[in-house]
Amino acid sequence: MADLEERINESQKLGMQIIKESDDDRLMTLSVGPQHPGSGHFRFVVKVDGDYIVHCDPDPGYVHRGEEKMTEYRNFIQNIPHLERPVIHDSTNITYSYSLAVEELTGIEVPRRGQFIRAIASEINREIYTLYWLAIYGIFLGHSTMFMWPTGDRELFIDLLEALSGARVTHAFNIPGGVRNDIPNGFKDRCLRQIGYFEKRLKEYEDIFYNNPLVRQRTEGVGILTKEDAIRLGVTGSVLRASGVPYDIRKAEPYDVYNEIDFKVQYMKTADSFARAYVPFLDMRESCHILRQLLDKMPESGEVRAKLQSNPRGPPGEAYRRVESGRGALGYYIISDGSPKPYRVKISVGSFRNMLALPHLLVGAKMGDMPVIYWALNYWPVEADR
Amino acid sequence: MFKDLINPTHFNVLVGKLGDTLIKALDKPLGYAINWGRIWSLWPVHLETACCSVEFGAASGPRYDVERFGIIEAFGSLRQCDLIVVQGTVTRKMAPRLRMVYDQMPDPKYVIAMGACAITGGLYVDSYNVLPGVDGIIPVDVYVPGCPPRPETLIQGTMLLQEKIKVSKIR
Amino acid sequence: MSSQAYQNNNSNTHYIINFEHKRNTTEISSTPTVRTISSSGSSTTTLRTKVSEPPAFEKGIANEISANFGQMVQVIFIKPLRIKIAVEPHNIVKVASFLRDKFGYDHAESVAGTDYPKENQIEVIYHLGSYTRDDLAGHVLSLATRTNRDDARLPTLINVYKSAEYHERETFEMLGVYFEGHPRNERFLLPEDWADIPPLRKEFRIKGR
Amino acid sequence: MATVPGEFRFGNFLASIIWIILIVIVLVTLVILPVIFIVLFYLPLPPVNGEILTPYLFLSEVVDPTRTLPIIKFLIHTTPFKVIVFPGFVFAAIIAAATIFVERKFLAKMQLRVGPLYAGVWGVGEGILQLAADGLKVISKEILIPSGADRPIFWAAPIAFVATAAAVTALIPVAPGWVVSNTNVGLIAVFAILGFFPLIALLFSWASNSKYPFIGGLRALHQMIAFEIPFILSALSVVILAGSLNLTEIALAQHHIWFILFLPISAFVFFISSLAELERVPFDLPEAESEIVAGWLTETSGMIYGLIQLGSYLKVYALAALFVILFLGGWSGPLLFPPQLGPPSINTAPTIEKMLTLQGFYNHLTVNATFWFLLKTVVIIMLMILPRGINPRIRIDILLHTGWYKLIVLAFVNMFVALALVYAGVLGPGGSLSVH
Repeated sequence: MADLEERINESQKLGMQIIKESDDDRLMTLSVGPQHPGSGHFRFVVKVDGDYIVHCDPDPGYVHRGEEKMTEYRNFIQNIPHLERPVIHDSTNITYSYSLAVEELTGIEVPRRGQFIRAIASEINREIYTLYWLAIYGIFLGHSTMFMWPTGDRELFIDLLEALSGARVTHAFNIPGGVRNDIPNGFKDRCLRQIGYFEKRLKEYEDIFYNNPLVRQRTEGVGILTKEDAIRLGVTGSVLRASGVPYDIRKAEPYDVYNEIDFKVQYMKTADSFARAYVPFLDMRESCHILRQLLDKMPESGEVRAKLQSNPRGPPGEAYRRVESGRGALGYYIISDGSPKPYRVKISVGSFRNMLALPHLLVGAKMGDMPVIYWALNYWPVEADR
Repeated sequence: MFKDLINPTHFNVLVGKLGDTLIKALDKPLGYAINWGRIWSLWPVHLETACCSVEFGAASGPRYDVERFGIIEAFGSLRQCDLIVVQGTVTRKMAPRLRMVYDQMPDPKYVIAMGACAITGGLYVDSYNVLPGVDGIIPVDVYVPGCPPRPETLIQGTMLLQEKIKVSKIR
Repeated sequence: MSSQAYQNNNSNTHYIINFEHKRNTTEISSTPTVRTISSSGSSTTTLRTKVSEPPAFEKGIANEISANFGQMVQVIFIKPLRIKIAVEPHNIVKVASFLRDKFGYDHAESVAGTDYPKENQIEVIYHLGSYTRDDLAGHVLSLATRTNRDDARLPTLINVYKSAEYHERETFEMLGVYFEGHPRNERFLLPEDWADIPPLRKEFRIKGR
Repeated sequence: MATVPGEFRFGNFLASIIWIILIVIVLVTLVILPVIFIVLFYLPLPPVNGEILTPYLFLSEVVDPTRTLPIIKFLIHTTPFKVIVFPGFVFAAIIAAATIFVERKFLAKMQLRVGPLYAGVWGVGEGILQLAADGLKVISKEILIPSGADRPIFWAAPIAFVATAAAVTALIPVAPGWVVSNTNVGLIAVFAILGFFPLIALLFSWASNSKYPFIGGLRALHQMIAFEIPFILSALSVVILAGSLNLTEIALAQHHIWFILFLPISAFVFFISSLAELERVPFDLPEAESEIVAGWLTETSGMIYGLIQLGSYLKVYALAALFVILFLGGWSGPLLFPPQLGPPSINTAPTIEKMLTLQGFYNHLTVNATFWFLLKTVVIIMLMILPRGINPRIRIDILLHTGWYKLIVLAFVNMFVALALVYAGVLGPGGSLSVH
């Protein structure tokens, strides 16, 4: 050791600066950046020691388009098209709570048939979102067939909503005051036929993906988010329900017609990545069941949209309404100052809240678990950045 | 074909066509073959800039299946790719990364600006964090309008790109 | 609830929000009930009727809070499933931990910051929800504080509600409210080279409008 | 869409035709003929059925069909032909190319979609030229070498990759006489060559001087080392039964009963570890897209990527063929082909008919052997493509765990079965069932 000290001071005399090997040299910093196939529009910096992740720091914002600022320059109806852009494949749900909040502010009352059609559209949209999420989860695990099958079945649901609203994904169907137009005739049995076919396909997903021993091996016991941690971190949606907390906004705070539907909140207690992957699957099966009830409880005729004055406005006030979207509780806090334009709109989305669980779970996980944990958090970067 | 022969004014057009195909086929046989190769194997880089990536995912799904045109979407590294599909809005934070990805790609590279936001900023043109159109940072070959464009429009966009490659000079 | 006026006797600043809307006079806690969600049959929605008596359960919670904190807490409104209370910045941590331990509001759903240039104030509202208590499942308690607009400083609630970490960081970036005690008051969603004023402030105009 | 060129004149059109005829004449006279003469006059030509092959004789025989067949037959049996064409590189490359195309179509059908369709649209079939399109494009792409990269290794590694893959194919006997090098230690030579691959993967990833390839290279190293041992052990039990290391003899030993009937477990272990050697999907870790951006292939662009892809698909053919020889009895199979193609005609049949029936050229044993060998190899290749459609990628520690603990144990189990068979005198040297 003596000569080491000697060499160090001698080299310092020459002006060289020797740094003792600190922890940082052993770690390799990897940027799982916006272009990395393992992380869509999102970047997180990961410090890796060998195969173990030691530190993770999420860096969102690559798709931050200032939605909240733009809402202040448009009146209530004009906000619908650009408020659904953060999750275009779950567009009915993300505008659902906005419409509810605006209705509470401006005192509009939605006719009963409109409420039913709104619920049907939001359930179909939930299926579309979850199937897209499941497809990406498959490709993240390297299971290319699991990308193709859900994407294929999702097209059939997209046809249903296309018949309803005219657009493939960006429907702008769910507006304050009800629904844009009535359902086309023949929609009901077409929907029932599609649900019947889909439930058979769900069985096949289970065989090729969920009961596949390699998938089980890769996801079970990975990224344990205990119940206390889930509550402390305030995660929501399937991530929360996978940790054993049966909390679903449709049951906790039933909006529109959900108090007339009896369905069971799907949740699991194993709190690992497999549970977080399986709960959306159970949700899909449950929402088929809900869709059936909605379809036969829907009143045959009646208005679908409340009469609105040209620029709906209400007394100044504020409203906070929430809806169970594909990624959990999606709340809108709208403050209105009496003018037709909202004074302030705060969008509280599920992905932004689940992002907090990412560094918590990734620290200590292995490099191979990174995509498994990241995408099991049901995280859609475009929505988190708003 | 024979009808043209009878009418003298068309004779030149017919011969022109013959001459043109002859020149193209013989003068640049290798170039023609390489162009043909590039047409049928466009490998897009895995870069999702915004919400149009949902429709790009649907395009590579079973129903629209862009792999019929040789477009394989699941490529990891951008060194092997030669097509950037700018899928949606480019924010000011994503812009330098997009330019860096464009520079890192090997040479014959093409850009498809997909969606109204990539072309002119679209719905978010007045947002404080969005680039009004992606032409500012990277040269765009084909604009695919729509918000989001349907997968068929995207495939028509790729076919236009293929036409463009077919007549482009070999670099 | 057109113009809220709540006073705070120890500091002489008056918090009066008066919007230009002159219609109804100041009322301390008028609760315009828009919709009563009755569990039976169709959900009847009453249009803007003035229901004097707010729902009992929420009333109980609000009374218990104000009983415990007296003047420090100001109940703004009580609506079905929604309670809003206003607190002074310097004792928000006490109230928050009280709410968490006593009532079981165990996580913060979102932190909404709003800029009121006329009163030269920024209001930050914590929406608290509860996963553990079933009877509180649908309820949201909005914990509101106000801070001066020029040097906006607020104590952070991270130690009480860990889930508010990223929300507070985003509020800092979007409104410029510095949260004392927050580990990372820095750039989050905006690009690294953002030199402008926080975008959600009212004087920040977006282009072309 | 042919566009009419602006100032087209008929004279230019004629001029271009004459110009092309001129080029053809010049090329033929100045380039092709001299080459033929050099080949004929300077290189020592071998004797063909009794007479010294003088250049003039060769030129005249080109005209007389009855003599061309023996020359071709002679040329085929020379080693350069074997190395380059039949059991060697071109044969393997064709199968590798077919594997790539079949894999994309097979995978597409498994995923309910169509796969490459418009590539070969001129009525050649629905996407058959997709591979040609990919190849042409990859050849014509710019090769980017990262700034800090170690240039010589960056160039050498892909070429070495293809060379080692081709070397493995050289050792594999396709038909009784048809093997490039019939060494007595054929099996050990194959494993020696297979030992190169992790080295090349690591060298290349180290040379590309960036983080993700480095991790990918290390993973490739761990994976191949972990699966080398069960790979060799499972082949060992075959050697015990066959009694020799020479691949041709191993194939001949299984003339009656294929070894897979006795050694199912080691066949399974061999198949799994060959999947790992090839980095096929369940063991796709060195190029895991979703974790480490295409692993050690991250910095490959243009032709380097093309070479590595060609090399990896050559390896697929090589290991599938190795599996066929070790466990499925190489080319043994019922005789399907007639001894002569045409009617059993007398020797004085007219030359044209003799040529048509490939009189001196057609050997039904070789054709039959090649047919069966190809059939089994294609089946095994389809089996290797299948897991890519149904399995996800596994994590590196599960992979190493299966490699070191599970597969080695399984390989041993079957070795005891083999030893028992040999001692019981059922198989092995002098056994009742064995061939000689």
